[in-house]
Amino acid sequence: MESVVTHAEHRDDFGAKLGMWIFIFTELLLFGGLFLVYAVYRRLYPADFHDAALELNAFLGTLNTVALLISSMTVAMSLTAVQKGNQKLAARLILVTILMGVFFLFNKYHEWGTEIRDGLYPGSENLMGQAHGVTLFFGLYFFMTGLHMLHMLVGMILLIVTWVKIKSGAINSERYVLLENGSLYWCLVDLIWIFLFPLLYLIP
Amino acid sequence: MPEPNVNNKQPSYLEFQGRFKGLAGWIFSTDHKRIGLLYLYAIMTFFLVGAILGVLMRIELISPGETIMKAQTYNGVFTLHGIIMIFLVVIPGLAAVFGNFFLPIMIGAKDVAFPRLNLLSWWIYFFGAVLAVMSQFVGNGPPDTGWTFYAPYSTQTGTNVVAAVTAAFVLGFSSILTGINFIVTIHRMRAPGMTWFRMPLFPWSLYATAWIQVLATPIIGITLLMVVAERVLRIGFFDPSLGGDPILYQHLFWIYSHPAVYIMILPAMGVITEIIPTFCRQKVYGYKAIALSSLAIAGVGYLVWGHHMFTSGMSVTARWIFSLLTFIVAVPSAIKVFNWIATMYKGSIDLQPPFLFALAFIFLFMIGGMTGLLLGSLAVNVQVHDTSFVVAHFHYIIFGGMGFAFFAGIHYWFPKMYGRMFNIKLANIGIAILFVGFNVLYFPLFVIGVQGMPRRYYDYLPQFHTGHFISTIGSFILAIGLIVMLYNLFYSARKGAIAPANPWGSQSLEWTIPSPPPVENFEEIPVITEDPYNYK
Amino acid sequence: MESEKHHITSYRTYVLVLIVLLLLVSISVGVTHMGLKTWTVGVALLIMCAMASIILIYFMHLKFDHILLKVLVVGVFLLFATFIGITLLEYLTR
Amino acid sequence: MFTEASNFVEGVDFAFKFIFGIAMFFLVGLTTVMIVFIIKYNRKKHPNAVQIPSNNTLEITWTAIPLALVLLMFYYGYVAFMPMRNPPKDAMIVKTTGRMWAWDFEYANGKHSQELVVPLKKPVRLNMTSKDVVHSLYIPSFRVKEDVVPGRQTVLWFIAEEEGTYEIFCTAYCGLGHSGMGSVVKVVSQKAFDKWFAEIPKPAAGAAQGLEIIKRNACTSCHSVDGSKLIGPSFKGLYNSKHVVISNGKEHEITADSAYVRTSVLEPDKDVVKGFNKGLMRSYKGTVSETDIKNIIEYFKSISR
Repeated sequence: MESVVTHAEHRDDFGAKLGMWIFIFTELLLFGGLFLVYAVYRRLYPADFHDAALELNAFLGTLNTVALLISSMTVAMSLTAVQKGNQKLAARLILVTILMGVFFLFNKYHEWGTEIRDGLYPGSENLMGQAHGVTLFFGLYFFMTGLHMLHMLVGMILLIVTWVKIKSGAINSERYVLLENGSLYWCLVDLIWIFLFPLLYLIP
Repeated sequence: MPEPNVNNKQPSYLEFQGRFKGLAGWIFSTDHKRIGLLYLYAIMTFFLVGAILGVLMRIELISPGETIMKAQTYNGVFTLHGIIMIFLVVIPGLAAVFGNFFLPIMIGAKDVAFPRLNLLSWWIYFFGAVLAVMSQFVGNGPPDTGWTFYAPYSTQTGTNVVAAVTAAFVLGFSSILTGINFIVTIHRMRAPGMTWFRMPLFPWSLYATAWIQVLATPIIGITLLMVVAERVLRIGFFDPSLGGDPILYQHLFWIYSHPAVYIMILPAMGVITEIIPTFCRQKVYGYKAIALSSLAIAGVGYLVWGHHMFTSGMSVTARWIFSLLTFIVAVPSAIKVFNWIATMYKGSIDLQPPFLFALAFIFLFMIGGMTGLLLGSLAVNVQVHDTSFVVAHFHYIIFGGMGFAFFAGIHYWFPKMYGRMFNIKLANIGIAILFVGFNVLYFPLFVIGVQGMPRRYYDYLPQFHTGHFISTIGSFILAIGLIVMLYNLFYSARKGAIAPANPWGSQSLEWTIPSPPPVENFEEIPVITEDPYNYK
Repeated sequence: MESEKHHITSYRTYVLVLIVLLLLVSISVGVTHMGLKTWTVGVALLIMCAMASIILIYFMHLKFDHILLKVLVVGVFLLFATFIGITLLEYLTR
Repeated sequence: MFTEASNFVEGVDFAFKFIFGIAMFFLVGLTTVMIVFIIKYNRKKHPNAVQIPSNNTLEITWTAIPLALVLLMFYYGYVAFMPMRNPPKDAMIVKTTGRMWAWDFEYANGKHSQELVVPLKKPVRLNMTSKDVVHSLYIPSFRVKEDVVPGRQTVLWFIAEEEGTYEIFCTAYCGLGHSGMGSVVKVVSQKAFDKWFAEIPKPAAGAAQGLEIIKRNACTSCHSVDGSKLIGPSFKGLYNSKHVVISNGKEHEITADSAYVRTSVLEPDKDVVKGFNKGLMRSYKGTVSETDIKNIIEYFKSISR
């Protein structure tokens, strides 16, 4: 059922995509470990988690969720544009995606800044004095969102590369597996946020 | 038996001159065969270092009290021994060396799916190894946590845990990339006509292993990152004084580290399954059962991590559920042993060194597996958990199993890899010494373990002296066996007699190409029309 | 064989999917303010899973992709559910 | 090892012998079969292999029999283990504390002991916790073991069936003094126990009490009282002596007066004596009271003249 590729013209788009998907699985399980930790401590300290979550800025959280959802759509659309041969639109859509990412990071920077000013960062004297569940919640919050931001940065670099390649024509309606993989990775970043957002901001 | 294709005009991969010359031609080569050898040399080096550390520990334990080192040094030595042997030797071990070298050849491909990623894996491995070695020399002294990094000790000790943990994280990344590469290779690059059930069993075992590498390693990755965050930022994930739960660390650690045992042992089983039919001139008995039981073992291996924690203070319900699952998981491994022995029935057996290693493997693996049953039993576990019984069991599985399979593999494929033969008589002597030394070294540890000798002890009570003494003598015998074997291999790689393409008369694909293989393996991609192991 | 069969998703579908997703976000935000207490967690988790599936199916093109990928994605989520399930089982029976 | 020292020995040893017996049977049997095959079907005698077809009945048999056997093995382990987790209500409770690297046993009447003394044929329940890292209390002769986890209480119980002295080990790796973290359990007659139990040494004051506190908190695992260098500086001759210490990375000289001793107990990493490692000692805030510190200082004075 699967085609065989010889060494000379080694090109296997499905193989590349399969590789990307497996890599995405490893990312999902990486965050999965954190969700496991979250679930356990939420079970051990339900009241503390409730109190701590109220301190987060749910408005900024929602805004960021919307931004990421839009960016996922634009990156997915750019694939359609490339498949239809509309390189210009594809490049623009990638740019919109990157801008949405920047918008997200800007909000996050603002949010973290406020929290750090309020002394709600891991190891701070304010937090060390509070209940264990509160310390753990903020520990998890910074660790999870920090790791997520790191993934966003990687995704944005990947998107910049695809943008250059769309511009140069290296990605075109015949050859677009890189764009496909970049888009998959960006959607993964969104997917993880979809789980992070309600767990951190919404279910106190 | 397929005719070896001797008309191949390509240069062998050993002589091939690519873009770079000399050493650079190796460390920047994307040829899966050269990468396989790079892993081989790195792993052999680390294996020797780990073995020397092991002998040092044995010398320290030859009698109670201080013999050659202080307690802190001893704790550092067993930690380093564990880190090197687990993360640098046995986890990459067979998959990275023989998997890289023979997986593409055995499925009739010219290389793996992502050759450059493959080279990157090696570099990441190398970088991780450097970091692991560095952790010994920078900061506040070598880590002293044991390779398990149990919290909260690992988050509190003043020694250099962060570097060691980061090294393990980096090595895990390398392992993941190799796994991705193998899965895609097996899915996409099998030769025409090679259906799943025409694939030899070593690739089958690599396929199962690769899935574990990919799906379990991220969990240890994030756990180790949390340990780093805990030490650097004082987040308190596992530190009870900040609300954390130390047992949660153990869960996360074993969710990975139990399947990791299968990363070590599955390819070993695969190698043994290649060797036995070759030297028995016999089809593998129960081909499908073996192929599918590899996947089954990989799958259910995810469900039994708790049997490392029977005395940890985990809930009683969880304890008996994990025990029950553990016993059920024992069955597929037993079936593999039955199949191997059944393959010998009415065969035509040629007692060559690789086959002798395979026999030793089966014997040692049976002891390891059966003592595993004792450990899986809730009541018996209470007595023997965290004693030298566990140490012995673990070494029977990992060294007696994976290690002997590695030796079997290297003797089996040596003529193919180097195009030269080793000295068979010397190899047989080496096997005999290794086998005796191994049992003298580890068997006494079962006995004193049952009597209550705890593990990771620098000092012990006089009643355990005899067992420790015999064990140390065994380590000397084992070391002599290793020297004999390695001398033979090193000497033969350069000066051995020229080997024919198919010295053992095997049926699988790698023996149809010249020894050593040409750069692109096959002049023409073969078309597969028969099952593997089709001995007549 | 797979390269010819690539399905091209229309722009319209993407926009529709986005609207559904945004609706789901507003529902989940709304639910938290309704004070359903214990139900909040369940509803929010449910919406979360629905949104994740929509992203996987449409934005990540699983709908038109090879069956192998579909099976694998489901498998990975099941595996993760196993990890969480067994670990929580331990904590719930302590 | 096969004494009958506690009520669990029989069950554990039966499970052991049961599994061991079956394992030996298979090990010897399969190895024999293997050797017979090697000899009988050696290429010299048997140059042509006879291909054997697979046999479903055989494969089902060798799956079903091991499955049945392992389920039996599970069962015997289960029935011997479950009672270990169900301490009887009337058990005598001993509060057990593990710390680097010593055990402390506290009895109902407040009596502290470094050794576990228990009466014959009476259920004893250890309520265990740790002050620092994970330890594990193991009495091989009794076939009992359970981890001692910081921040939690774990439980272990047994009925001692034979008088005598048995070893206690720590089996969860806990650092430098791990192998030295042993003690003994003394099983004595009820009469002897009652006598021992009633003997509470009068709360000594001053120096004697100080030594008591030091021992109970396992300070002597790292600090000697005879001048020898262990993990930390020795207590002998410490009081009012001059030391070079490192505080915040800077070296300076300090006199080990009362204030310095107090700081070192409560904030061990603040002023670390040069030549010793930071981060090894935990704060004893909350464990050691101000009165305790006074008594400790009295003790230091007594060995520093």
